[in-house]
Amino acid sequence: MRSTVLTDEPGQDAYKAPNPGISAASPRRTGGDLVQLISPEGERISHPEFDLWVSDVTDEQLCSLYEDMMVIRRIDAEATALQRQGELALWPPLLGQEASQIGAGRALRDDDFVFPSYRDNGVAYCRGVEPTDLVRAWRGNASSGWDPYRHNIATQQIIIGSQSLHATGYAMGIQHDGADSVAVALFGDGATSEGDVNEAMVFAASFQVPVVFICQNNHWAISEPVRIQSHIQIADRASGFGIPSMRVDGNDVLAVLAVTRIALDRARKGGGPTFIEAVTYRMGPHTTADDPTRYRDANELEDWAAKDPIARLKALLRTKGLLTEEVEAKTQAKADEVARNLRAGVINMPDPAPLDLFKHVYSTPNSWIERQKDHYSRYLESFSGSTQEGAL
Amino acid sequence: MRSTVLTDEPGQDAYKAPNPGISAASPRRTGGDLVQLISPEGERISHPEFDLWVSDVTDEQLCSLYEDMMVIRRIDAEATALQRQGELALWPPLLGQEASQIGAGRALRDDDFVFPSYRDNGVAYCRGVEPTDLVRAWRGNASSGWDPYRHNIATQQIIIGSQSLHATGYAMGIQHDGADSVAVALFGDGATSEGDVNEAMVFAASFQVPVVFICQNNHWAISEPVRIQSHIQIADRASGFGIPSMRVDGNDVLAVLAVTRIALDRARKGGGPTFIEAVTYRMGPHTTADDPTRYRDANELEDWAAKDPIARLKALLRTKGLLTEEVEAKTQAKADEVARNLRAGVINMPDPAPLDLFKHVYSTPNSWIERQKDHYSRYLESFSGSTQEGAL
Amino acid sequence: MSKLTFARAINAGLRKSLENDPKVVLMGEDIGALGGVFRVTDGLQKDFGKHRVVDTPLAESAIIGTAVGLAYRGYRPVCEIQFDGFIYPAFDQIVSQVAKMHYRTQGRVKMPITIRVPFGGGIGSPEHHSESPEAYFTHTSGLRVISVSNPQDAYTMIQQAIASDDPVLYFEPKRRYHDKGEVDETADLSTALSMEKARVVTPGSDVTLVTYGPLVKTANDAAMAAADEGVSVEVIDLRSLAPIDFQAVEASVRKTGRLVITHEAAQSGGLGAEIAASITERCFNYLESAPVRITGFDIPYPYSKLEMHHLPDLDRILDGVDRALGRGNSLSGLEG
Amino acid sequence: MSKLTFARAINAGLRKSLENDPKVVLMGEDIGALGGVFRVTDGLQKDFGKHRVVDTPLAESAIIGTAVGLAYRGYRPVCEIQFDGFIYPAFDQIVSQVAKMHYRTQGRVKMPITIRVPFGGGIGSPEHHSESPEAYFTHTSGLRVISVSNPQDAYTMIQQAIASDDPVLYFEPKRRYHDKGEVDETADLSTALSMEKARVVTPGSDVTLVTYGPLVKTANDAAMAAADEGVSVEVIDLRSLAPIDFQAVEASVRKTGRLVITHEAAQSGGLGAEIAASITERCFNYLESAPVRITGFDIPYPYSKLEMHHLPDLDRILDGVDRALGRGNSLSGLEG
Ligand SMILES: Cc1ncc(C[n+]2csc(CCOP(=O)(O)OP(=O)(O)O)c2C)c(N)n1
Ligand SMILES: Cc1ncc(C[n+]2csc(CCOP(=O)(O)OP(=O)(O)O)c2C)c(N)n1
Ligand SMILES: [Mg+2]
Ligand SMILES: [Mg+2]
Repeated sequence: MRSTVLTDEPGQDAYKAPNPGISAASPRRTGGDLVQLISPEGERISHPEFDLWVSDVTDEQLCSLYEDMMVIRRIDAEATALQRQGELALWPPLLGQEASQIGAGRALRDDDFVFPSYRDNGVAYCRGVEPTDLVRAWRGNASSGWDPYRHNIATQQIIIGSQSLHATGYAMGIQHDGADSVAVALFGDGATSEGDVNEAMVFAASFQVPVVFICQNNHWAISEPVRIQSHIQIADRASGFGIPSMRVDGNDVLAVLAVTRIALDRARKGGGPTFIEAVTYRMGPHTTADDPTRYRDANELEDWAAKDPIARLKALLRTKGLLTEEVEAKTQAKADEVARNLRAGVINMPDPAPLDLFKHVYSTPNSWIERQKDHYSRYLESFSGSTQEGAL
Repeated sequence: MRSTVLTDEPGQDAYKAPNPGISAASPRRTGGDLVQLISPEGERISHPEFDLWVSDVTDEQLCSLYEDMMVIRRIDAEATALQRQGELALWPPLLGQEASQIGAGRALRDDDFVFPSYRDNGVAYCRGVEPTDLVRAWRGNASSGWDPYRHNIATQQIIIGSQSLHATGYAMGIQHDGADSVAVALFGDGATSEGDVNEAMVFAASFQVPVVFICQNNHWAISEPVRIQSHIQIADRASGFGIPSMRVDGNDVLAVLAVTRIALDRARKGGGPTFIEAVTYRMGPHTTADDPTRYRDANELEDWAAKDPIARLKALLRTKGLLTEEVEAKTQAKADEVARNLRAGVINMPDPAPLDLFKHVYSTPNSWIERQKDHYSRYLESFSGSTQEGAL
Repeated sequence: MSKLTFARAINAGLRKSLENDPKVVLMGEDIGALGGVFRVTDGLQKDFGKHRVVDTPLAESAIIGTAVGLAYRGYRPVCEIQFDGFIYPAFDQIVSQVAKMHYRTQGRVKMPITIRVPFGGGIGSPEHHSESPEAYFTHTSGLRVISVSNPQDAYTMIQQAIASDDPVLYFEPKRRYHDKGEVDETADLSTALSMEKARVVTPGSDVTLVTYGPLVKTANDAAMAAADEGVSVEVIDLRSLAPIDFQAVEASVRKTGRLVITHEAAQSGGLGAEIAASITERCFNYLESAPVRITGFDIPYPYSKLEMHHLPDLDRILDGVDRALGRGNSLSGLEG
Repeated sequence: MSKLTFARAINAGLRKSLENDPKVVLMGEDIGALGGVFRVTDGLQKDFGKHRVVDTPLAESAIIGTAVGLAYRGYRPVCEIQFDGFIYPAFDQIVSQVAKMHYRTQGRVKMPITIRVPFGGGIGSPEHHSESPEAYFTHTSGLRVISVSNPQDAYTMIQQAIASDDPVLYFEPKRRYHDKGEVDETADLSTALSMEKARVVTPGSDVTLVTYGPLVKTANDAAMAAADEGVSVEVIDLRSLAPIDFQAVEASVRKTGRLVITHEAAQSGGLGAEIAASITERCFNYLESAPVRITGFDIPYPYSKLEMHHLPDLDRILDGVDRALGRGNSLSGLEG
């Protein structure tokens, strides 16, 4: 595995060896090599082994990956704009992580099941979630936007790392069913510090269940650089649990596709869990409420802009003569249309009704809820005929 | 590091490599070699590196380690007997783990601070805790037996793994103080699955604080063999956090002494945390309430009896001509005396007074507690003069 | 009808659920070969296999968190938390995931998870083994919480809990595990009393005494002792702690005008507070005296030599009954 | 005197504590360069260094667990939990360690840990960012729990909390962070009102209205509106939630005979239950009507478009006042 290695890793200090002269086992690095199939300049780097896993990717499919990344970036930008305009309460941009999310999302089979975090809108898009449904919760119209069973993707998790356990449990279910689908957990670099993510690896390894952990190391957990979570590479965490890991250039959509397919294939064949670290960068703020100028250097952002995942694929397409005017126009049109629909969907979204408050707390009737609902509806009715009626 | 490796590891399955043909980084084993300085037959195995760390151990000190192990085994046996006789409510025997505990305990400096679990009575003994104080909580006379600041050892933790974080925090304090003492966390193999232990490693590695994690892998967590927690060696867990680890024969008191000293020395010199796996065996039940015949094979116990930590040291002493009648008699006398005192201490332990209930809930007066105490003392007084008086 | 201990009754109920529904999976620490530290799952792994009765690694958050994933996949996990005091590492998964998933997904994802918790004191255990954490969960919207007081209910209600599409915390009074009682294993579940309903276990007319779990037996004993003194105590076993069957309590208090509540958990913010407040709201005009709470003190669970002072017993309950009745009691003469 | 926002007042109090005691250490997620997501720790890392204002890895259990170790070593850690809904992963460390260590060690080991928690709703946030988990902690013996309602108290009480040898949960009403108020930064801490004491913030004679944290402002507004209708409402800001200063509430209720309690947390098992129960116990004969609770519903905190229906507001509080007074209200004519 001799793929090019990204040179600058601003977030990661080299591990400092303990006192010399002491022969105690020192931590070895695994996954130190970064899988890369497209260079930052857009050159296709061939690799005898990983190439096998993307050899079926036709030119057309390359263009389609490009379209996905363009569309999701556009959705992201539109949602950010909608937030700025007061139409959404908050939005967590994925800008810069398009290759990680589309590469992972497009590797999946329909019957795989994804447990995403709040930032994984690109993966949700790949699962067929409607863009309007992506923002429903961020507008405050619902606590989640879609039916997990319709798209085989859970709702977005906000409690950091929690979903890693859900994915592992789901994979226990898959194993129990004797099925060959896979559960996928998505989380960030910060999440690797949470007990839950580590416990998930314990369970996944103990039961050897078909789960893939995909950690998008975007170098930041809000204002904290990844070196606060770990001085060594995130991918190395997995080996201590007996879980093989791969470290991939998360801004290289082909490489992410390849390693995700490898991990999924291993899981399907009974090979157990795999951990993937997709090394990428959060180019935007943590959320629209965040101000990254308070904690990070503009230079760092510039460095990473040079490794932009879309620019990279674009360059490759250009070299391959695939970036025709027609493709550009079609992609643009698709992105425009999706953005238009998203905007329209948001603006026309009906507000929830007050008594929706009490829906779905339980799946069966509950005396406490019924009573409170009854009282609150009487309360609302008590305003009827008064001047405040219109307010309801 | 070519010390002999214990051949049979009943609790640990070999790690199964993932699908062949996939070149993804597979977990490497670190700490795979078991540090051993005394063979199960009692031969001194010389090792150029580790020998250095025990070269100061005189014959006299070897005898003293022997005495410690004999005494603590005797305390353990006496406490077990006291429990059987109804004098203690419960007791968690350490039988078989004497070398791990005395080796670790005797490596410490007075100003180091230990955070032990319920089973670490041997370490507490090394810290100078009175045997009677060791059993106070198990009799139900107090929630803990000693003053942590008097012996620089915290009270015994029951919530599995919790103390690993306390040790790490204490080490943060040491670092902050610029001191060169070390915090030590002791826990079992089962504990490595808890989120807290993993988070402790995250913090310890992030801040590079002077903490040593000592995991006594006694092959069982109540009824669960260690392979349920991990298919790979426990010591390997640490490397994924960037923490060096050592794996030591936990039934070899000299080897445990050596590796603990190495880890302490590294911590004192600013080298950060170290993880030690002491491979040993719980020869008794989990606690006196447990019945291991329900879940484990008698053969396994036999195998491990052949590696008994005390028998091993005894054999070495015999070979070295140190096991004189005098030493035997002195050791026996000491053990007898300690056991006698323990028994007397237990039997003469005064019962707590009812209103002790309300002591120390807070360190400053608290209106709720005062009121409840007042009410309860009135309640108790309400029986005065009645036939039930004697019952108070 | 057979005479079973509490522990065997739960075991029989679990067995029935495992037999009836292939989606039922048991998981926890030491529940396999050992059969759990209280033997409640004795023999089940042997009979249903390691895939249905799963010894998990030692991590409570993961036990509940993976149960959430299993529920997502259509399973009905039954998780054992070994002792009350070990449920806290799983608190986040219970409160933020198990309790909220159905609401979060607008009813699309059900969480038919049962969490079995041996709880309460009185068995001479060290720290963390005698807690009564039920109020943390009854204050958590989205959970159902039940507690059982006799082998028959234990047998029936564990099956009801498992069959429920909502998550259920099932609190087992560990000091009663060895108590025996008649259990009808043939009874039809569909006609059994709903698990939301309380039950009058001793009828009476002077004072209503409300409790649940381990103290139902103590409360009945107290009622008998009171009867000897000519006081008629109506004992209600709540069975469901969330929601509480306030109608049942209300009906009783309208009759008696007096209420005593007893539980082992600390007084402040315990279930007694909710019951006293709700019943005062619902039948203020019927109350002859303030509801009385006889509970554990606001202290960490004490070491075992003192636990009998912490735990409400017959005498303390009777003192509370006297207070409710305005008869001489330990606080007579005290204001406020 | 200076006019400070709530957030700046806490900041100033933290700064004072850092200055006065070298053992004070702040720890949490994003509290350094960012100054916390609410900027409460703004500038403190710059001024006191990375060793005293520590950005920790993302793990709440570890934040509290290492604080326990630091306290063992003689430090006074002040931990920030970023939002209310993220305290649950630390629940075990708080309940089993922080709360019990002093009792466990018979007073030998003190736990002077302050846990700062921005809490409550009303800021249009997504799930887990608007919770009111205080009742979980007030039910946990060994903890002190306080909540502040104005910049002056925020400033003073954060220092009192840090100076306390007992662990303190310090709940900050996040929706009030930008509210301004006079703060006397020179006031002598030793003469300040004890943090165990409640305060009458609006005197009145007809009804006692008890609350804390974010709703104190709302309650005062309600009292003003009631005054317009000729009803005199006495508003009490509890300040301390554990222990509650029941003497203060009692004194008021003996005067008014009527009690309304309001909080954002769910009703069942919320603080309102404890207050209603305790006050009924303490002044049953003075009560003219049942204590009324105006609270959040027994539902998970709802998505933000509905949160104004969940949160008690002026109108709902006035409806409760009417109920306490037996005047026409939304439940008039309903029985029980
Ligand atoms: C348990 C918990 N603690 C804290 C937070 C607040 N928080 C939200 S996002 C975040 C940083 C997450 O970083 P990372 O895991 O790297 O994911 P990223 O945001 O970079 O995608 C934090 C601390 C939370 N949501 N949940
Ligand atoms: C959080 C928590 N969960 C469960 C338990 C119950 N329990 C007590 S000891 C034990 C096994 C611990 O095994 P290990 O860590 O290997 O230590 P050992 O007992 O072998 O010394 C368990 C599950 C507990 N005390 N704390
Ligand atoms: Mg990140
Ligand atoms: Mg063990």
